[in-house]
Amino acid sequence: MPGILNYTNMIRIENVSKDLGEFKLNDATLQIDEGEYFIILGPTGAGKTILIETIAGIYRPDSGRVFLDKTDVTNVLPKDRQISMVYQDYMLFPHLTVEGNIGFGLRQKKVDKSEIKAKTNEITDLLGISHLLGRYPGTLSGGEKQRIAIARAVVTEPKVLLLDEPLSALDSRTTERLSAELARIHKLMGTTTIHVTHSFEEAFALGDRIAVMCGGRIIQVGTPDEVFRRPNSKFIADFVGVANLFRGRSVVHDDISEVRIDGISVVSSTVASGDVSVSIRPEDILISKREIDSSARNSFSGEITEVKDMGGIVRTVVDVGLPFVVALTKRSYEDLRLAPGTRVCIAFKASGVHIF
Amino acid sequence: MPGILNYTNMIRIENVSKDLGEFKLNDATLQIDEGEYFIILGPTGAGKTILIETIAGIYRPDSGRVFLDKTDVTNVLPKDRQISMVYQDYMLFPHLTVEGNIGFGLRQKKVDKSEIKAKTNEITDLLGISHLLGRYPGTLSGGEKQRIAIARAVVTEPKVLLLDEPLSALDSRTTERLSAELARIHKLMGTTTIHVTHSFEEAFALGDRIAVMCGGRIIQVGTPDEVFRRPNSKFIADFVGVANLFRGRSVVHDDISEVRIDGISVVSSTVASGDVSVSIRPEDILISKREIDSSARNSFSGEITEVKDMGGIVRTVVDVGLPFVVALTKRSYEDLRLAPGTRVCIAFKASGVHIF
Amino acid sequence: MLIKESTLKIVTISVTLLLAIFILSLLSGIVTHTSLQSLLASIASKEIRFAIKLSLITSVISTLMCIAVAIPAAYALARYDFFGKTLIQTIVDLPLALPPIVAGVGLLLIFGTTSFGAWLSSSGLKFVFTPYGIIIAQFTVNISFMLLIMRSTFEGISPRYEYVAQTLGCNPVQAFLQTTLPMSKNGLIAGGIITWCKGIGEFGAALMLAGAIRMRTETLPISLYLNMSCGDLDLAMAAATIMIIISVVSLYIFELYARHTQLY
Amino acid sequence: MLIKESTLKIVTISVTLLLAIFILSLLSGIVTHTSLQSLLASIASKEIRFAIKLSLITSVISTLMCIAVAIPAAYALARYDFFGKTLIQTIVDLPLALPPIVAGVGLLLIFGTTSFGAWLSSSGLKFVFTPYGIIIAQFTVNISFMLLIMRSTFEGISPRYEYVAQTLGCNPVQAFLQTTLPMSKNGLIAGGIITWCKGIGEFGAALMLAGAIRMRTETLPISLYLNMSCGDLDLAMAAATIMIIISVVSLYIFELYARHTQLY
Repeated sequence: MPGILNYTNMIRIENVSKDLGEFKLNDATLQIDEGEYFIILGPTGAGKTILIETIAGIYRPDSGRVFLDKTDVTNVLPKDRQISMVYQDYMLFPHLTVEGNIGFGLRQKKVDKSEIKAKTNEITDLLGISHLLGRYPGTLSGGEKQRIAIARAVVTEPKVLLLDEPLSALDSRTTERLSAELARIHKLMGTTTIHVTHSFEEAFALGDRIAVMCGGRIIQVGTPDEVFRRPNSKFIADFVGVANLFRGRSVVHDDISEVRIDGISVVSSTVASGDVSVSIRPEDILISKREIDSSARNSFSGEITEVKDMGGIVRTVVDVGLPFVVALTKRSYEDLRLAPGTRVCIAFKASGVHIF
Repeated sequence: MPGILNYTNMIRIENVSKDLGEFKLNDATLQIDEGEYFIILGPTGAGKTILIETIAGIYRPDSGRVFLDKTDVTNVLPKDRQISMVYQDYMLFPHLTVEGNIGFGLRQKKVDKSEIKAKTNEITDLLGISHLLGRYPGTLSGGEKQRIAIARAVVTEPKVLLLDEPLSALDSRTTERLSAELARIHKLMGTTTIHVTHSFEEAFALGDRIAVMCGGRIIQVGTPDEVFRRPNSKFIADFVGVANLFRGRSVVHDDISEVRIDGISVVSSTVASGDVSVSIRPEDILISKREIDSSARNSFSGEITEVKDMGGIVRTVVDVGLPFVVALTKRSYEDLRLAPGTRVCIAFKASGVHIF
Repeated sequence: MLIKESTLKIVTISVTLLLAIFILSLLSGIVTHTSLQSLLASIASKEIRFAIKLSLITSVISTLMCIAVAIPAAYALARYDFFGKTLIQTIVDLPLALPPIVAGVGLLLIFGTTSFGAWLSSSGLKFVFTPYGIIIAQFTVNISFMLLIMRSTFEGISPRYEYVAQTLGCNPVQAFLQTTLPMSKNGLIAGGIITWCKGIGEFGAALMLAGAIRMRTETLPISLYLNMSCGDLDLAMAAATIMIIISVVSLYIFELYARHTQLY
Repeated sequence: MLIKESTLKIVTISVTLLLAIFILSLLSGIVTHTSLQSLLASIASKEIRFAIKLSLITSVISTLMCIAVAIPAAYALARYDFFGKTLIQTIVDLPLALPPIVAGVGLLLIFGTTSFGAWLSSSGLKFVFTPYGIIIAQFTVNISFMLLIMRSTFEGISPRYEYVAQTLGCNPVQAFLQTTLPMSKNGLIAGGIITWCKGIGEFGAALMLAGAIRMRTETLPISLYLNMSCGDLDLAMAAATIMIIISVVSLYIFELYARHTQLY
């Protein structure tokens, strides 16, 4: 983790605790750099929302301090913090039109009407929601509401953008689309972003760094690779699963995606191009001592580097340039006479490669 | 389908229609034999519940007739039909104890207190819920509530038992256990049973015959094999999917189940013994022209009998004694140079074999 | 500064406290207006004992009448669709908004001036200036409220409980009596207690129909009115104090049971 | 036979119909008691016009007072936890169960017998036997009802709307005024209309505090009472008819807006 003094911390919270009865935050310390896309990952009830609401200034901490851009804002009202918030259930004001919603923050700041109009048009063009300006929120789809909530939050050019489970109320196709959108907006605007989620796929795909929370505490902070490859506790290992998660660059031809990951190439039947994240379930990978010639389009050879007996199931790590986790039954493991150091082939079908 | 005159019809409905506004039943005709376990299968809103509620006498049909055991009961009150009902959400009377719930029907029939006690004990012993007799329903788990609802329904020894989505409000482990329980009770008591569900796995596992409903109409009636192997419409084919569903007898050794299905033997990592149903997703099966020697514990050879191009995906049927549906990408299909008549090997992992 | 959030909190809570103090001072002004001793002596007086007895009898009877009518009517409105339902629903809700004194005048006209009233009177049912009038006045003013509570209670109970009971051998009436009705216990108690309490306090409608006749139609509120008019403050405070106690206890019981119903 | 189900249906719907007929006959008895011509003449009379004007003025003012107090108090009860909240909640709910005539006597004691009342009176705020007394009587009787409706309305609106408004540049008061308050429009209208309607019909409390003084504290219900007492049926029926019309219209508007709130 970077030293505190050498980096520009946009957000720094020190030993913050807050008890709301049902939910609580326990001695949380965290630094988030300027421009970072920071993920807070944890199961329901971990205290993720109360953490970002405390950063926004909704609650005053019972103890501890909150710094924004080097200033102590612990006692500053939310309105003076320049932090915007997008909730999971959008919280669009139902009595205002889409235009009224997006312009809300600028009107509070007594911005000129013509300037409000201009800024609203700019952000709605960017998000492709210009045609909705005259509508009321009640009649819109989830994906549309989400974009409007994001537009309302970023049009005021906040220093920090807080996203509370922004994708979890949407169907999976919309999630994929909006996930890409969030990455695009972040790249374009460079706003420091804190994104709360319980999905480790979302965390892996979007996060520059990740903080994992459980029971009101922050239990690990690091890059996605650090958190997923080297979980520092059994809780995190169980929570994130031991999954095959990679990042790569995808090229599409003939309705098939080919993803280059650190020198090896994986084929997927999900069609998506550009920078993508990839996951393959350990159960979907076949292992063999001989070369596998089958309908499985992905086939690699490598060496077993790790073996872990989980009861009826054995988890092995096969290094084929990348470390793949492969799950097989104990009986198969014994029948094939595998051991650490054995050279093996692994294979998995293109339909088993999930791109997100 | 059997001729009406040669069989003992327990339930016969003729051209029954009922319009409740939101839901409706449209010209339904059906015969159900004595002792049969009959499944009504269909998506939400298909009119399944209104059909069985009409059989129970809750609604009087707008037109058509209902016969029970050769008697016209179209105008008979529910209380005089000897048909019991179990709803998805149990509908246990919250103001009565478990004992009070189970004895409810017998008390209405002015049965002796000592006889009610005896019958209640008998059925609760059978279902393993004797220890709950003094409790109130509010404090019980879903599985316990379901057993009590079943006990309450069968203790009156009805001619017909109606089950409205009895397994769908339960978690998957409880579902599996209760599904076996339903089969056991039916075997033991021989009560004609009509079971409503939207799960084709449930339908396949439990049904002697199946009626498929859609939009208030009955669109196919037949044995599970007839409905799943020879769907008479595109709707049914899409709805049931083209799945690998089989029945067989399972033996467990070393935490592995071996299921004999029509002469071939399939290995599963799900542990269950006795008569079972088995499903394997077409996407989980690997196909190859050479023998496959890998960690996949199930490996068979056979001939491609059918090929269907679904766009990016090709569905082939491989006959290895049983017809297996195998899905693969078009590219794999072409690379492997497959065609109807080609001899191939198929393989799938024990973890891909789902027993229910 | 965050202190501003406390401003909103302090202001709104202060308004609430001031309101509570205002209401408390109303009540304590009455309760402490005379000495405890003279209060107890007044309560023991023949007139107040008569008023207590008459109030209890009339309010219990009118509450039972409300329950007897509200249960079937609420069931019909909750479970069935029938022609003109919306109109009928609005009509039976009307006494919620109608001033009690208007209801009382309406009752007086029906029972005092029509041939139907004359026929009832000749067959022994005299409502004008009698305790029977008090009962019918309380019933008229309170029926809609009881109906509202029972309808919302029944609507919160799935009709499938009755369907199951029917398949288990009940006819529809038995099914209702053995499932929906006992499951409505909380709503019935909450509605009954508040109807009873409002019956005890009913003044305007009863005044019009039954009049204010000492020791004849003198319920607690009528007694309060009569004794305030003639300046016997001791007796007036005794009647008012008893009504305050009844209100506090009733409201407490109501909130206890209403919390478990679908009402609020 | 299934015909029995129809028995339950027929019986319960019949009870509902009989109740509706009973209520309708109450009202139509009043409305048709005099001829339309004499009704219109009475309504045009100086006395009834005074009563209408006084009723409208007092009820509008008392409704505005109820709204002004109910909004902050309901907000505090819906959003904040504070010491003694349950007790305070029960106290501010008390007027729901308290007989209006008792509330009126309590007000009379406060304003007529205490030094606080004497001080108010000497500074020009006389409540006893004045129109001011009518306003404060209506306020006291109706405040709990308005509070109940607003509390349930506020509880149905997520506080996160205000949180979002705060992050967008509002202080807490501005956030409330720009989100929760406009979103409560339906509850506010429903509560306001029924409070106004109950204010128009308020009799017991106003009678005790403001008295029944012709052409001075003569609201519509007081006018009905006075004219029934002295036998001027034409004027009485005019006052009653106007109140019936107000009730029907108010209830209709209330049901229109209350359907969109969390109340029932």
